[in-house]
Amino acid sequence: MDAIFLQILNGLDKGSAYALIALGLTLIFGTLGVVNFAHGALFMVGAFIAVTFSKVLEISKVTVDPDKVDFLGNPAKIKVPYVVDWFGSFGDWIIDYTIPISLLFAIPVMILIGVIMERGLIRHFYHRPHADQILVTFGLAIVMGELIKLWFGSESIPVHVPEAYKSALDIGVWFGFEPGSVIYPNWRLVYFFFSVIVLSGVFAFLRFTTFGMVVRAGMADRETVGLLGININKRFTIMFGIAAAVAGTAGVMYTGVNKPVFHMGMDFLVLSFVVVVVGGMGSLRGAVAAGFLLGILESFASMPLVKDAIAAIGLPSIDQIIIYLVAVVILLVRPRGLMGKAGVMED
Amino acid sequence: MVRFNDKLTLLIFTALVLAAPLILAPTGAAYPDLMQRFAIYGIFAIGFNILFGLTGYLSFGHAAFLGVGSYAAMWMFKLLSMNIIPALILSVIIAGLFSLVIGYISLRRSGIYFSILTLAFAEMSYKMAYSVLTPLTNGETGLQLALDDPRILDGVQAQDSLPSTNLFGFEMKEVFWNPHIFGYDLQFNYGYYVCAILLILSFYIAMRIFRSPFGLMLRAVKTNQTRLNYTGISSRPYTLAAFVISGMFAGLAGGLLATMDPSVGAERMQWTVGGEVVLMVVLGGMGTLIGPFLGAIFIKYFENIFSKINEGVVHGWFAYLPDWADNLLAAIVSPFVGKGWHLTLGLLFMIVVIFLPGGLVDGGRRLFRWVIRADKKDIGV
Amino acid sequence: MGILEVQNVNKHFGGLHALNNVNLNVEQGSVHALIGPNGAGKSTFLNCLIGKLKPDTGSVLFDGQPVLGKKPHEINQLGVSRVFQTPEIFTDLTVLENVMIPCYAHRDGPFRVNAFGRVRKDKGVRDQAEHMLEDLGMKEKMHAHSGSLSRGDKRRLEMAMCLVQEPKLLLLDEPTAGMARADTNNTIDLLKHIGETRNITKVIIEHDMHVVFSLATTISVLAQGAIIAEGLPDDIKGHPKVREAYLGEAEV
Amino acid sequence: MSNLILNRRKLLSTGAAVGAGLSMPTILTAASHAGYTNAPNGSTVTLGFNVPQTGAYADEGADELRAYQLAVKHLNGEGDGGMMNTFSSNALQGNGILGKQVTYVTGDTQTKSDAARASAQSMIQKDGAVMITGGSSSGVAIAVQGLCQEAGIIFMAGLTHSNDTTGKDKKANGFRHFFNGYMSAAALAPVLADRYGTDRKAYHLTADYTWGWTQQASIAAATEATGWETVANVLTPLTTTDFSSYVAPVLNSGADVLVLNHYGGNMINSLTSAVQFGLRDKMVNGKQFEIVVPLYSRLMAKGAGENVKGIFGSTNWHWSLQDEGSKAFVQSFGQEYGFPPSQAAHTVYCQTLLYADACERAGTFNPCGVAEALEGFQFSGLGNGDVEYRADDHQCFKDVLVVKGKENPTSEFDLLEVVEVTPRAQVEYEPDNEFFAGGSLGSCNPGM
Repeated sequence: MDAIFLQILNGLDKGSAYALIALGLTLIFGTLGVVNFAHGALFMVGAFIAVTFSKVLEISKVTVDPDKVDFLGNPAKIKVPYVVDWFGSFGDWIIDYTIPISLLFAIPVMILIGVIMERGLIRHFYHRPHADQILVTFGLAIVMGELIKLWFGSESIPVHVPEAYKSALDIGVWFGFEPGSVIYPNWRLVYFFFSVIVLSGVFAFLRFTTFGMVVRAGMADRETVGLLGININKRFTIMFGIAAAVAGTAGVMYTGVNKPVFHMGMDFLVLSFVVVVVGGMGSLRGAVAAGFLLGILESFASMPLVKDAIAAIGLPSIDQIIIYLVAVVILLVRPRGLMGKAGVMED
Repeated sequence: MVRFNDKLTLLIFTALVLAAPLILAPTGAAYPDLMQRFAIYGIFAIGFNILFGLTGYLSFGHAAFLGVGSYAAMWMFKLLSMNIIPALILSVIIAGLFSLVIGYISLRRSGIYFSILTLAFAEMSYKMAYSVLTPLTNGETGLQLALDDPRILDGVQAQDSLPSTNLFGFEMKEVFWNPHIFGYDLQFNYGYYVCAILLILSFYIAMRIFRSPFGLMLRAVKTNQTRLNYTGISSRPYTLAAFVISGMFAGLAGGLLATMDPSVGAERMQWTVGGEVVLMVVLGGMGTLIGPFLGAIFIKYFENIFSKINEGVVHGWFAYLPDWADNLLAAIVSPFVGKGWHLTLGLLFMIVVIFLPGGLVDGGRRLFRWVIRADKKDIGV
Repeated sequence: MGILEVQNVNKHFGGLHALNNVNLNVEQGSVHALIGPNGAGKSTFLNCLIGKLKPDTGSVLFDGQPVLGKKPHEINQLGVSRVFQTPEIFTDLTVLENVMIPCYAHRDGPFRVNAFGRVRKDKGVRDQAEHMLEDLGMKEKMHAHSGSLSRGDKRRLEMAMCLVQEPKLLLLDEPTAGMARADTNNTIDLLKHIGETRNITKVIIEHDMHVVFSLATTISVLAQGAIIAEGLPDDIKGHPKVREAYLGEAEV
Repeated sequence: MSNLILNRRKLLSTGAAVGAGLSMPTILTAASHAGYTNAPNGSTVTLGFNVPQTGAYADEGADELRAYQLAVKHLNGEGDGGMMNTFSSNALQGNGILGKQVTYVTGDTQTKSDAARASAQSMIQKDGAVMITGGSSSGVAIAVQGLCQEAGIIFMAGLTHSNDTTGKDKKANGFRHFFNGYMSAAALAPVLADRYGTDRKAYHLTADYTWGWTQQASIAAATEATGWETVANVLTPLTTTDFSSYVAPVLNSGADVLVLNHYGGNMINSLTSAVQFGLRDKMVNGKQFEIVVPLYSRLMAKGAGENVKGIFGSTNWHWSLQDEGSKAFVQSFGQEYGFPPSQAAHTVYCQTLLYADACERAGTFNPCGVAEALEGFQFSGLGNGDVEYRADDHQCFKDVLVVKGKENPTSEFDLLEVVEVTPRAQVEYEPDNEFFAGGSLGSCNPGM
């Protein structure tokens, strides 16, 4: 039981990333009718905002310590980050909380990037075929990934989580398991709750604000809303910014789960697309549900127990293809995904 | 505008392809390996265009057929004979069957659902080939020839070096003529001409399909499937036929890759390779006859020549300038060449999609028209 | 016994009873108009006829054969062609190619890989298509890109595409919807011209009473999913139930 | 990168510019009389450096390229000579190879065997390279090695750790300086038994492809010989980025050691997950839970950050070694680029020198002559103690370093500390060892 509980936690955690990216993809698709293959890149850019911030904090005052030598035998340079030099222990605190503080920067920066992307590129593709949209955003994703690689290199870059969240929590005892049997990393729990908050926030925003109502109406019937004299385009631009911010902040928080690397956007993009398609193009709830569902299935498939069972009946291990396999089955059984609407994206 | 008729087009195409070792010499691309890649990926792209260009169905999964074709050919080399004929036949058949299965399932959906399904199949094939199918594919290392392969038909002569692929004794890699013309060392080898002849044949087949009632139906699928169905045409078998034909072209290309270089890596099945052929077709001009081949040349040239321009070479270009100018220019240029070739490719691709939806062919046409117009102005017409 | 027999067709969408026991008998050679106010179920009915929707109960016989459950292209191959509200044509192709496709469908059936034929040199099919275009007065536009045609010409082209198949039954779904009066009159003339030269049974769904009364030989009135009246045009004009349900408000 | 730009004059003088120009005529090779592929007949000789420049291993490739450029400089008699001064063989004079100035071409393997072979093929056919070297994965190494065998070119493998490279896929024209999975296991197992005891239960997470399998089998065999028990071996897909669902079951499996048979991004992510799950703070079976990463590199350690502290593994070489060769290399590399070299850089530098030296001693570039000179060649002074290129399988045998993530790094490069230098005798094996059986070298192929 504890093993299954653990894998459900893992699944929810993986699902968080899928759901957050898929949500943005669906929002963009639903509002603007654009298939954005560069959305994974936005997630990656978010992660690198955290990297940049941590690098900025590391800018150091260099003093030479004559007693020590470096690897070439020259006098060693001692580096003290300026923030620590200036603010003392408060500086240490800032460095410790790099990731959460990066969020504050990431939100406006990502909205800006999103708006620039929409105004500068995406808007010119509203009336082009979906294939063109896929192709141009695919090109953009390559360019963004390569630019990040040019600047930051191809290796993963560690960004540390706050000291207080480094350890793992014996979460099992809350649910009546033996102490020590279900231990889960603190930061992954933070990440999960973060995603729940963001997801609820977006849903609440769409449901309870006038802005959200107009956007939802626009998703259902763009022309009619346009006829009502509402400047739907402006709202959709903002929507794109919000979707970018959701992906970006997800990326920032993800740096504490896995080390950011330039190709993480592409890694997530394909899976997120599968998630969106399984959920049903244009369905926000479908995207979120499919995200968590696939995350959990993926986790179960990687359990040694399951792997052994599959091997026992003579099949190859399926944990690496489970998501695709499920996607194929669901699409064949439910043509429009779990919650998709008819006629969307079928031309 | 000058209108080429088909015979003339085919004739010019044939002439250019056969003379490629001479024509390409000044570009640095006239060595057998790259020229064969041009021809092979040309076949791949031309076939893919029959699906994507005509019906508009965007498949990200054709890498799987390329890979299957290669594996099939390799197994023929290992088990039967180093003669390329049985290998190529088997690779086309296997790829055809494989694409029939995947196409049958994927084509139950359309639009992006179709794209994602094909992508899913390609990724599954790649991942399986990389790991669990290792006995069949030799996984990470890739399938290669070995000294102890049975090779039922011609295994007897196996010595202590690996045999070469051949066409009834003509070795693919053999350079049969090596003249020096205009200071260039030209290499004519059998392998290229085998690929070239199959390329011309593929081009001819594609041309016939484009002009045929079948091709007309495929174009009709792209513009209005509803109308087509209400006109008494069942669109799915048509798209499936196009899918399988393009899959067979991919299988042929895969088989040829194995004849040129008897080794297959699982990466050949990755969806990014399938994405590459999409780039080729779009860059060249989707739905045009010659575009996909141009796109294939363009991308393979980038991958093999552009990627080798390292910083030393860049500095070599600007060496005549003063130091500061050299450094400045090199700093500007370097990120885009050599290891930055992906970046340049991505940018170019975006530019083409944004400004030249018809690809290079469209660009060429516009340029041509512009020149004609300028000409007319000059003579006051 | 008519060419099209619809018996006891019912269709529900959730709680909505969209078609309520609809019976319809279209006589060979007639022009049968189906009218009714918005939301009466006309489109649903039409979609049931051509295989896009499947009714919950009932049967539809065309030429004595059941068509329910058949796919659109199968129904078309039986001899049913359809003209859409907004013209559905192959906008990327030329006018001539547009007309050749139904010729091929008629000749080769729903699927045939004819990859080595040459469309340009296919004399039989080409002549057939050219004649059709000539008949409808579009021959001079035959090499034009069909996407660039005017709306009226698109309608004409679509009509040509349907007629070239020599259908037994032509379904017209609001063929003059959104047209100016002049275009509407042109379409009426076109349909009259077709009626004079060919003996094709037609079912017209239409809002515009001017069109209906110019063309129809029989009229059925659909309201709230049920046929409330059926008869000759003159009978329908005077029918009190119809006036109440529909005509009074709709006649322009 | 900026370093490269500043050093442009030096770069130019080392002749980097040959080859990949846009309108560069193909090298005139009228070499058929020489009897081997791409015999250099001018005043220069061209080497092909085939490294990953795009994709996940691009940084490692970049470091390899730096080392190659340095090696070319030293061969041509520029710079301080680096390890040429400490190399036991004195055949190299600093005047190029056999009097010919060394030039080079570079290519991008993309860490894909297809792309790597295409790139190598173009170096052979277009640029007239007489030797190919480089790479950052075993799949690529084996694929390119096969190509070089067929083309009649010497292949000096870069970073490749799979047993197969000099095992079942060995080739007469291919040579590996880097160590392998078996040697890692042989070096690590005694140290692990010493530090962690002999009654440990090990849980393996293994990358699901050839390299992962061979390394896992080697480690399991070696640790079981010291008394350990292998409780599970779970294969993880290559493209996994989040290893949480593989790490979580370790918690209650009864294992007290986790062995991560991963490399590169896989290793960084799996180690991160393992540390996040608090494995290292756990007590199992009355013992402290431990994690082992059999193949380490500094670049990976940097990516994994503080998670590597105290974790054991093995490497081929480390810059903190204090022998003369290593010191000379670190000095030379550090002066040039401002940071110490990685083990990949060291291995490819050695390979370049070894090749050049073999040519000098053989008096020819003919692959068969070079191979003969390399086979059974014993040398020292290249940072690995006394080394032998074994004739039977073209594997280099040398001391293996057991390292541990440093607890208190003094600089951003000071991430690993050498725990033990396992002597060569302890990691040596018979050529027909079960992990290396099958396949044969064949005979050297000069091409033509």
